[in-house]
Amino acid sequence: MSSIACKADFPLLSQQVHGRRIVYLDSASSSQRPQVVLDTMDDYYRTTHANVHRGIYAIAEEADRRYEGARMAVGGFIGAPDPEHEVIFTKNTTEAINLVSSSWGRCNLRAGDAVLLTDMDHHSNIVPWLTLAEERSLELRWLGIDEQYRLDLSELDHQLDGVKLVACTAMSNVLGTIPPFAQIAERAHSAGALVLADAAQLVPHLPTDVGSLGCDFLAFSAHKMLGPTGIGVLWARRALLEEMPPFLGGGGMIRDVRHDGFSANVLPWKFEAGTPPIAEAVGLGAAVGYLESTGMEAVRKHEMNLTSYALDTLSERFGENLRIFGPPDAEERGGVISFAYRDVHPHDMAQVLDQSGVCVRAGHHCTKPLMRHLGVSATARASLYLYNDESDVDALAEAMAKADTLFG
Amino acid sequence: MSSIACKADFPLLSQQVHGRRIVYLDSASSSQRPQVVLDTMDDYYRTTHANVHRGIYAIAEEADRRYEGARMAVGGFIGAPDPEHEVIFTKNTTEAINLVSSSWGRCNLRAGDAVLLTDMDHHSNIVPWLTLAEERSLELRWLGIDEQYRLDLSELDHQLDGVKLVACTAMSNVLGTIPPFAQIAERAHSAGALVLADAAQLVPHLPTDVGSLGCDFLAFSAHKMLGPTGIGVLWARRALLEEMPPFLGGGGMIRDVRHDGFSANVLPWKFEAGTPPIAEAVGLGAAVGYLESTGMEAVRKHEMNLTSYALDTLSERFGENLRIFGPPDAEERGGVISFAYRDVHPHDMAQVLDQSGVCVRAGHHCTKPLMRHLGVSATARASLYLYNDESDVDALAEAMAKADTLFG
Amino acid sequence: MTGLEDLYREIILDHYRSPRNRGELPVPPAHRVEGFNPLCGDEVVLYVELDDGTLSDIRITGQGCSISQSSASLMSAAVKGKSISKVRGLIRTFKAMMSIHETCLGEDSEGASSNGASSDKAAVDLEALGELAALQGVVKFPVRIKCATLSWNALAQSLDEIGAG
Amino acid sequence: MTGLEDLYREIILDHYRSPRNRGELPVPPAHRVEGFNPLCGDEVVLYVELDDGTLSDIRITGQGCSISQSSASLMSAAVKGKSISKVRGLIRTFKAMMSIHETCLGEDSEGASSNGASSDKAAVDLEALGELAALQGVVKFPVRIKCATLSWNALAQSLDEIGAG
Ligand SMILES: Cc1ncc(COP(=O)(O)O)c(C=O)c1O
Ligand SMILES: Cc1ncc(COP(=O)(O)O)c(C=O)c1O
Repeated sequence: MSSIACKADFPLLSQQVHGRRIVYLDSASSSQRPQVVLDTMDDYYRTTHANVHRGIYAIAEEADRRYEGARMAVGGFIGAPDPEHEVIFTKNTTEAINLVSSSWGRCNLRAGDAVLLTDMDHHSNIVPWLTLAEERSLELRWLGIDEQYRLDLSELDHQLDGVKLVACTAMSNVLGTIPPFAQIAERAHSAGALVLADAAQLVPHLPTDVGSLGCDFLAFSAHKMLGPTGIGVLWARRALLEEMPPFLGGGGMIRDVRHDGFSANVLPWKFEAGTPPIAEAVGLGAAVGYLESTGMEAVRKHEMNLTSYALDTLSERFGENLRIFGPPDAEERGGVISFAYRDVHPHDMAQVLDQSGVCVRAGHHCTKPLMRHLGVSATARASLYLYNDESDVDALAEAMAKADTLFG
Repeated sequence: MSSIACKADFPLLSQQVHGRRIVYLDSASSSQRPQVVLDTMDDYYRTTHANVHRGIYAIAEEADRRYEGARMAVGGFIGAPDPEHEVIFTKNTTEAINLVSSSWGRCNLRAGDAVLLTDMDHHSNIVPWLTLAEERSLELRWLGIDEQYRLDLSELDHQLDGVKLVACTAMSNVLGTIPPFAQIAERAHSAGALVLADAAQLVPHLPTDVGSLGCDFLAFSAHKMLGPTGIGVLWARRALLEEMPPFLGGGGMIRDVRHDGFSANVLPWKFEAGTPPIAEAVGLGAAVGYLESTGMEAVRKHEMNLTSYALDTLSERFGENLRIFGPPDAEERGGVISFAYRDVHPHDMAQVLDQSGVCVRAGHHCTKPLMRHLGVSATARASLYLYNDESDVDALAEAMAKADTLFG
Repeated sequence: MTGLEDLYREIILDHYRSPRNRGELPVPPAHRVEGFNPLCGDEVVLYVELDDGTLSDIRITGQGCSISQSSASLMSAAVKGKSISKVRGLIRTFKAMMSIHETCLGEDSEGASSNGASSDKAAVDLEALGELAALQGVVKFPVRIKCATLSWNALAQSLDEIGAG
Repeated sequence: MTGLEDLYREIILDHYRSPRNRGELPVPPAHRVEGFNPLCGDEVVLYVELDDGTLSDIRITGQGCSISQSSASLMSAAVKGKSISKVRGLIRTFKAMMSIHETCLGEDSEGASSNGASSDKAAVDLEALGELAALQGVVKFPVRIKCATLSWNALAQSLDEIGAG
């Protein structure tokens, strides 16, 4: 089991840090890009760039073709039944969720309605609902977490009573937990609620099919799946999007504008105000191509194996000194490994690891409610992707051991 | 007077279209990028990429440094007194204006308050105000246009009565008109109104200083000023930003999140929810560097000269057959030349020009109220930038003449 | 300029300069429908009158490029006085001729895909189209296809709204 | 591991493990202020009591990394019992020692720039800082500077709020 993607495809991974090979273990925060993604964007800017949707000259038509082509590719990647209308390009996952809370939420949620969130969600899937709850006097409910770091679904049907929307992570960016999303969605639908999947961590790492997930909205970001910064995606069922009012107003999203009002454009452009992230969409298309040619089943399998290896290696080596926050079984989780080591604060741990060229994130990972649940203010988090292999995990273990020297 | 920027710096400009050298005259829609911008972004992805604001390892610190460095560079470019807090990265001009309408507007505008717009504004500076006006029962007023295609300010003081905000383009993307912004801002302030400058066309083409403009908010996009797609800028006076509630909610913009509410981060991050367009900010920084090393005074002078040359050349050659929509004096306008030629529809004109490799935009240019004022449904628009020269204008004239053959 | 002559055929320019069936009809009995291309601002307004299974009258107003306006004019001449089923057939045939690239340009392709237009393509009967075949050159200019189909989509919508055939 | 020993000096780890002046004070008479680093979640809560121009007592709670917590502890030991003007001077000196890079990291630099800290830099009097000089190594790790200054900014804010000297 070595990395399934050639590390040499990723220019950054051949960097040196403090005189050592970089060991990049922070892909849950943002991934690196393969050469082909950089080349594709570069090529776009060199040969094709023009604004989309309005041009009658050759490169503008080609820009349109590449931009809309990326939409189709992204739609195909997540099994969207109608990608042409249902895939909306946003600036990131966060904006995609804000689009839903602002457009769908303001239209469909009334005082007293409930929204069900979870204690393991990312701030990006919490704050928009806190804001709307305050504005519209909604009730927010929270799914808890059991001792195995899984969502506690024991009271789900009860908690669903009166709920209009379940907004839930499809994979935790701290615990790695992959909730049984399809089951949650089914029960939510039976209770008359719609379901939003925060798939920022799912889409990059597991084969994703909106149909089998059973969600009504799905949000994710390119920068976590080998694509560029500056672009994210909202997928939603077409019938919902058709009914939703526009989110941002401006060029491209209108059909007509008069002194006394405007009418909105058709899907998907109704939700894409202003010049969109064109080169970024093209880059995301290339990232999707790279992932598809590797095969998402293979990505998942590799990460599951590597996660098992990491959990075993670390537990064996550090025993009681190490606490891992997340399900023990790799089948139930992604390759996100949050941990506490002795009394070394996570920031100090990250600093120590950095000296060995090992990049991990330390902090609350934008999940303060989860931190409170875990009773910590921060964790150190190593996260794996298709370009990582055992040598990276070994390097992590080696580097962690050095904390002992410093912190006695 | 040749182009002041070496065309060879811009890879796209050496493309061939239909077997001819490309003549790119659509920079008002989106500009091309110099090699140094592409190289800088590429280098960023190859050597530095990591998520910002939270990392304790070397490349994450460097990513932070480059991202925040871009903020300072952009702030310097527009004369921001406090760039560190006042420059907000958005996804484009459109989002920047929506941020203002949504955050400042919802907080500060009450039923019956008036907002003053203009008949030459872009949909991106109209639709957000139409939406808010509808939501909050605001009154919208409109500055008209005189026969010289200038803003009609004869009734300004009267029209300002009861106005809380003037939202006005700093340079028209259709007429090229550069309104006397400082004067408008002064009179607006005397009347107790704040002033928003849609500077999407100003910042790329003229030396810009928020102090001398006298605006309170300023919005622009990187892709029109040699930078990448996927990023725009909102500048606003710090005191205003401090008082404004957050716009989008999510990671990065919070100080704390609890089950029952959240508190917002400090400036500028309060307004930057989710992973920002990091590589794009770095690219924008490089674009600003390129423009600064050319010198914005030189850019303006070059474009003024070239605009005069174009107006003269086209009028001489096509006489009565040509109607140009915009001020005749290059001092009062930028290098955006909208025109109608005989009874050839603008789309047909653009199609004809394309065959000669000449790229112009045809359509309503996201200014339907202006089109109504002009009594047309569309114009053809050639727009100039620092990389254009007389040969481009000559190629335009040559290609236009070919319409005669086809349309008899 | 190879290709452009293909787009701007004599007959197209003729219909652009002298549009047939220009004007309005009283509503009702006529049915009014608007076609609109938000990207470029082209618009057509159709007034359609049916009489006993026949499209008895049609008038058109609007504005736009030579392709959208001549296509509307050519269409009006082709459908006037025809039976609804013939009109439906003509719409199908015309859209089949135009269907290349249409979807990837993001035009609402409902029509094209649900009535199986693309599979019809091989079978496009140019003769049945008569003068309309002059618009064939448009398919080489994918961006202009939406111009050519604007009035046709509006007509299909009109028939749907009336509930005809 | 060159450099890291500079950051994690003995005395820092000692203050991290055994923080001085840990706890709370009744409010009032004490003044309570929170310092918070939203990026990493570190927090300190200060309880400050003034008595006749002297910082008579200080207690600290909170959580965070070795740098933020030891800096708070070292600070508490350094300022307790000192006159307000001495405390103000110490804050200035400490922030001057830390001022390198602080602004470009986006920390609110109000304090640093308005009291002219950067120009003071050459003149940082390490001796006056005593044990606090152990935190000097932090400047080599720009990201950690905000950890070190967290409690100091909170203390400055506290004095401002009380309106002391
Ligand atoms: C004057 C003006 N305002 C606003 C915009 C919108 O900019 P963007 O599409 O980058 O949001 C444009 C460009 O299209 C413009 O020319
Ligand atoms: C589960 C989850 N949701 C949402 C986000 C937010 O993504 P972005 O910052 O790209 O908007 C992230 C990543 O930080 C995440 O891990």
